[in-house]
Amino acid sequence: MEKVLDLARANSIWPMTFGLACCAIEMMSSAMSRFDLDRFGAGVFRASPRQADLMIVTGTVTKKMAPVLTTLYEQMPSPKWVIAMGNCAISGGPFVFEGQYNVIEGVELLVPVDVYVPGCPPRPEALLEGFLKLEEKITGTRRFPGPENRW
Amino acid sequence: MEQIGNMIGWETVKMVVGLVGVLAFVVLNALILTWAERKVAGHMQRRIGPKEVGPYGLIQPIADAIKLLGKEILTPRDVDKPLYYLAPMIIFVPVLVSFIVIPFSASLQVMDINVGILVILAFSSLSVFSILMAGWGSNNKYALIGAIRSIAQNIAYEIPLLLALLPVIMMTNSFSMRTIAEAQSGLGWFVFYQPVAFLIYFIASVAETNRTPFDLPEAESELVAGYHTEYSGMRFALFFLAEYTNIFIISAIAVTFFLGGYQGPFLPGIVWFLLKSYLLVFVIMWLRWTYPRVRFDQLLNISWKALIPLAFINLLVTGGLLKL
Amino acid sequence: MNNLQEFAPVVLFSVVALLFTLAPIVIAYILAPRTKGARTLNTYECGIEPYGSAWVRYGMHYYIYALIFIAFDVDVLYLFPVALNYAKGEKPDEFYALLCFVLILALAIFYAWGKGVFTWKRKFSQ
Amino acid sequence: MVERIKTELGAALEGIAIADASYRERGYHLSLEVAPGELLNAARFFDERGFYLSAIICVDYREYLELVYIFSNHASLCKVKVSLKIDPAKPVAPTISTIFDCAYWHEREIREFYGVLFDGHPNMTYLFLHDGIDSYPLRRENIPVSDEDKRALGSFKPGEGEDTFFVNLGPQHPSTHGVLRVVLKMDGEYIEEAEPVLGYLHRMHEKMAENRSYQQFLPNTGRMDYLGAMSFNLGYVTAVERLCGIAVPDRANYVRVILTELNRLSSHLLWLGAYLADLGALTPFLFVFDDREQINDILEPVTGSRLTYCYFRFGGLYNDVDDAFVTGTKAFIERMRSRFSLYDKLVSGNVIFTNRTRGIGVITKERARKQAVSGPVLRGAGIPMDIRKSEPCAAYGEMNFEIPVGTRGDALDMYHVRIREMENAVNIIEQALARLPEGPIMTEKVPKKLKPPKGDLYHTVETPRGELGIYIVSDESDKPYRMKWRVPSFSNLMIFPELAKGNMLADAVAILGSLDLVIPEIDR
Repeated sequence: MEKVLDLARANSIWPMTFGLACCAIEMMSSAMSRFDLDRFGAGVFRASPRQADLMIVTGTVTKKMAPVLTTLYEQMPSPKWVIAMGNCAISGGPFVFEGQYNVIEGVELLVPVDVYVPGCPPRPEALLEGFLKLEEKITGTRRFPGPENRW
Repeated sequence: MEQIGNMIGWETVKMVVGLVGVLAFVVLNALILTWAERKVAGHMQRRIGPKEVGPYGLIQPIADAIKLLGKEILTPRDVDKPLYYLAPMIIFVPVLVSFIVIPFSASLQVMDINVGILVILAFSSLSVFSILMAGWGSNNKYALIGAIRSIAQNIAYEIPLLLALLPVIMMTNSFSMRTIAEAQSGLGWFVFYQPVAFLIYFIASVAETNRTPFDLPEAESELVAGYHTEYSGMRFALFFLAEYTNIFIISAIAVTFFLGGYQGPFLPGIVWFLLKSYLLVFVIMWLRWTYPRVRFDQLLNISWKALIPLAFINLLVTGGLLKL
Repeated sequence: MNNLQEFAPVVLFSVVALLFTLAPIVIAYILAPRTKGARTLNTYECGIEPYGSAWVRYGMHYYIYALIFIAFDVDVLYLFPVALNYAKGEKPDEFYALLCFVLILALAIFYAWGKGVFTWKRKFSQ
Repeated sequence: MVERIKTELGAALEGIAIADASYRERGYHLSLEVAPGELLNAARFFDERGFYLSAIICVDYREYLELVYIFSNHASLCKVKVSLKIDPAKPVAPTISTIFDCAYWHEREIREFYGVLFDGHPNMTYLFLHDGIDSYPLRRENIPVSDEDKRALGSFKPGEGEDTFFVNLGPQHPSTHGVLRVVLKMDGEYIEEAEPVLGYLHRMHEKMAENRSYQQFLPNTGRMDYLGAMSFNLGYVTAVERLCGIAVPDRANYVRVILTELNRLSSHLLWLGAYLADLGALTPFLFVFDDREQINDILEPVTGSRLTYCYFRFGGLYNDVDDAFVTGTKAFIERMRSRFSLYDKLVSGNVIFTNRTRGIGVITKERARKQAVSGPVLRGAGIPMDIRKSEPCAAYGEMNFEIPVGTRGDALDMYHVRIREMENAVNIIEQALARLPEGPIMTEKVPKKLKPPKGDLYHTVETPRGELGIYIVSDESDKPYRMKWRVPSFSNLMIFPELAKGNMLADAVAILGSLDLVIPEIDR
């Protein structure tokens, strides 16, 4: 039963419409004509966290944004996942320097992160790979086995 | 005595079979339509849409459904619990009841109630009620605005909807869906006699189902998700299910009233009926992916300034032509 | 008797509809995992704590529409029995009756129109 | 013009020395220093002569704080720097928000970053920073925020009232395009008041500038306005070149124009799609992304990135364009021309669209000046002002294009202005391609460590959203002493509250869209 559920979950990941910064544009790109997230059933962007499965943290999280982000995460119904997209979400990226006063150095300090997608900003292909990794994490099997498994 | 008992028995069997059939159809229809909507949207937007989950992405809606089944249902703290719980249940009643009188073919109908269309119209008001309950019960501001918009919208479009159906009733002298369908044998479809009424009905019914360009109650760019903002998991899915079934129902009514119902050459009645209905459903999807949303005052005024006067004129012309 | 029997499916379908909606919710309660955060059950408002409840006086600028609607809806319902028996009479009397009725109804719209009910003024305070 | 202003100014403000400045090196024509008591007189003087307040900049020189007011003119090129010295121990200055409305926002910003109290300012609450901040971030010394200030500043709180209906639009909201938050006070569908709350993406660019060398700051420019990265890149590079007196070879200048215009095109395209998505039509969004991908296909091999370009270097370019770029761009121009007619059919003629936007969010010329809006919003309001024409950098001076203006100043006009600008961009690219000279792309003598001569510079360029002003103070070290970014979206947003007032919620979304905001740029 759990297996069937997981399979369904992996094939129907609805992300939340939640753009923070530059990476949000690439997130949109990946849902658009050329990359088309909807192929994997993940193209249903829901604006309300109540109906979303996945939060893609697309950009720098500031200290002012942090409580908002955790609230949104908590308001999502479980099971829920988080993708940290871009260097800013992973570690604060280029905005970490001595004397910085406004950036959270990595979103994992706020919410549990399932998949990290590095890049500044990551290409849409990278985000797609992130989705496949998330599916692999949920079901235990990879959708398109990589070249190393194919040969 | 025995005869009556037999009759009730037979009727009951028919009813139960119909019920099971309708339930199966409702679920199947919603699955097909969600898949179709994503596919249609995809192809209109130069992409493919669901593809990887099953052949042509056909298993996609099933995956979505199972996922929603396994999703936590949250009840926010500040909601009005009775209203909040009841809303997604009540929205389902008109959906199911409407199917009783829809004639899928000459013989395939749960029961031909002689006031068939009135049953549908009467029950369809319940869905407004449910949306108001959802919006008010959620204690969420977006939901409230969405719900109130929805009421004003339904109010505005119910009258042209009724007025557009009246000429057909005048021509057939019947409320029975099957009689109306039968009256259009050959190519005597009412759409040829009543093109204006058909257009008014179609516009009004698109508005009644809250579809673009009249999707103000759930306008994403203004109200996040409108009246179902606070609903999660299966409760949200019920709203979704009702919405897609409603699209089919209004198309079915349009087919029965204006497009000759199940009548057509060569193919069996049910095939014609579904073919015509889904064609209309496709047109509604097409509208959604093409047009921007109207503003609230424009929405109300389209109805009050254009559709209602037009419907009145159409009614009078029909009345005059029938009598004079 | 027979008339009421006709509506048995309506009652049955209504009850089944209510029960049918219960089933998936119950299944979901059994299947779904549960989590609770401090703010999970707070009202959603773009991630911000909402200012006050949504249950306050809400300025509905379209209550006039509602008033017209009530008048209209009832009147349009009168037309349904008329329509049902319309073609049965031989004489054109019905048409004249209909004409009068509809014209009076239409008058209400034009009156409201003239009164400016259908124009939405922007409210500029400057 | 400059001479006339100088004599009139001398007559109006007696006893104040007005210095001529070299426009080529400083970016302004006149500079004068006033005492706090005379600031209002000076501001009134510029207001009467139709100037607008381009920016207010605060610089901390340790011994004193200097407030710099840049006044500029839409009609003819004349920029005046007015400076005011205040005591860092007790920083108080008079507000000029009573004369120039846009000063209201600039002064709030300075208050929270420098702690300068503006006398007579109606609202001095935090705009950008979070409540937990305990010092003034841009001060050179660590000045703790006093408890009194903390209470006074605190973040936005709406007024009390039982029956008021407040709605948060954002920070997570589909139509605010990012993390902008607007608190709306509603009366049914109508908006009574709108209050933007910023800073959800404040990434300390100005603070970083003080910690990094000129070269190290280059990548930041692309991350400020991620849609018009090339323009910001161009602005910064040309500003530093102007400060150091570096000449750029011709070919580099032409390539700069081509790439900036391609980027402008893609930025406007995204605006078009997002705007229509705001209005409820989702499909055009995907159509414009299709075009954007074509642009990315051209830019990616040359610049190496898809979004946050960092391609221009001090003295030239990162690498040269090749033949594939030229043919690709030519093919793209052909394709784009056919797309315009498609958008025209799909959008411009759509009844619902025109009815949603006509007469909505009308900006008059006077309000546009007072609020210092710029770019397409300003041109939509009917003022033909384009910095590419008035202060051309790179090879813009040799390009031939007209400036589209609106007649009504509403959202529909801004749509038409942007569409015309896209067509202009295509024309400019074509002209630049036709004249693209051969030659080097980089000047020979650019030192590894740039150390510009002492002085300041206010440099402006036209980005897709409007006037970008970069104010750099150099102290002869390899790091800028102070770098202030006057960003277009910040000024354009500030007209939103007055536009939204009295309109419906759906109109507010249409107005917000017509301003074309990019949030990281506002918050910096």
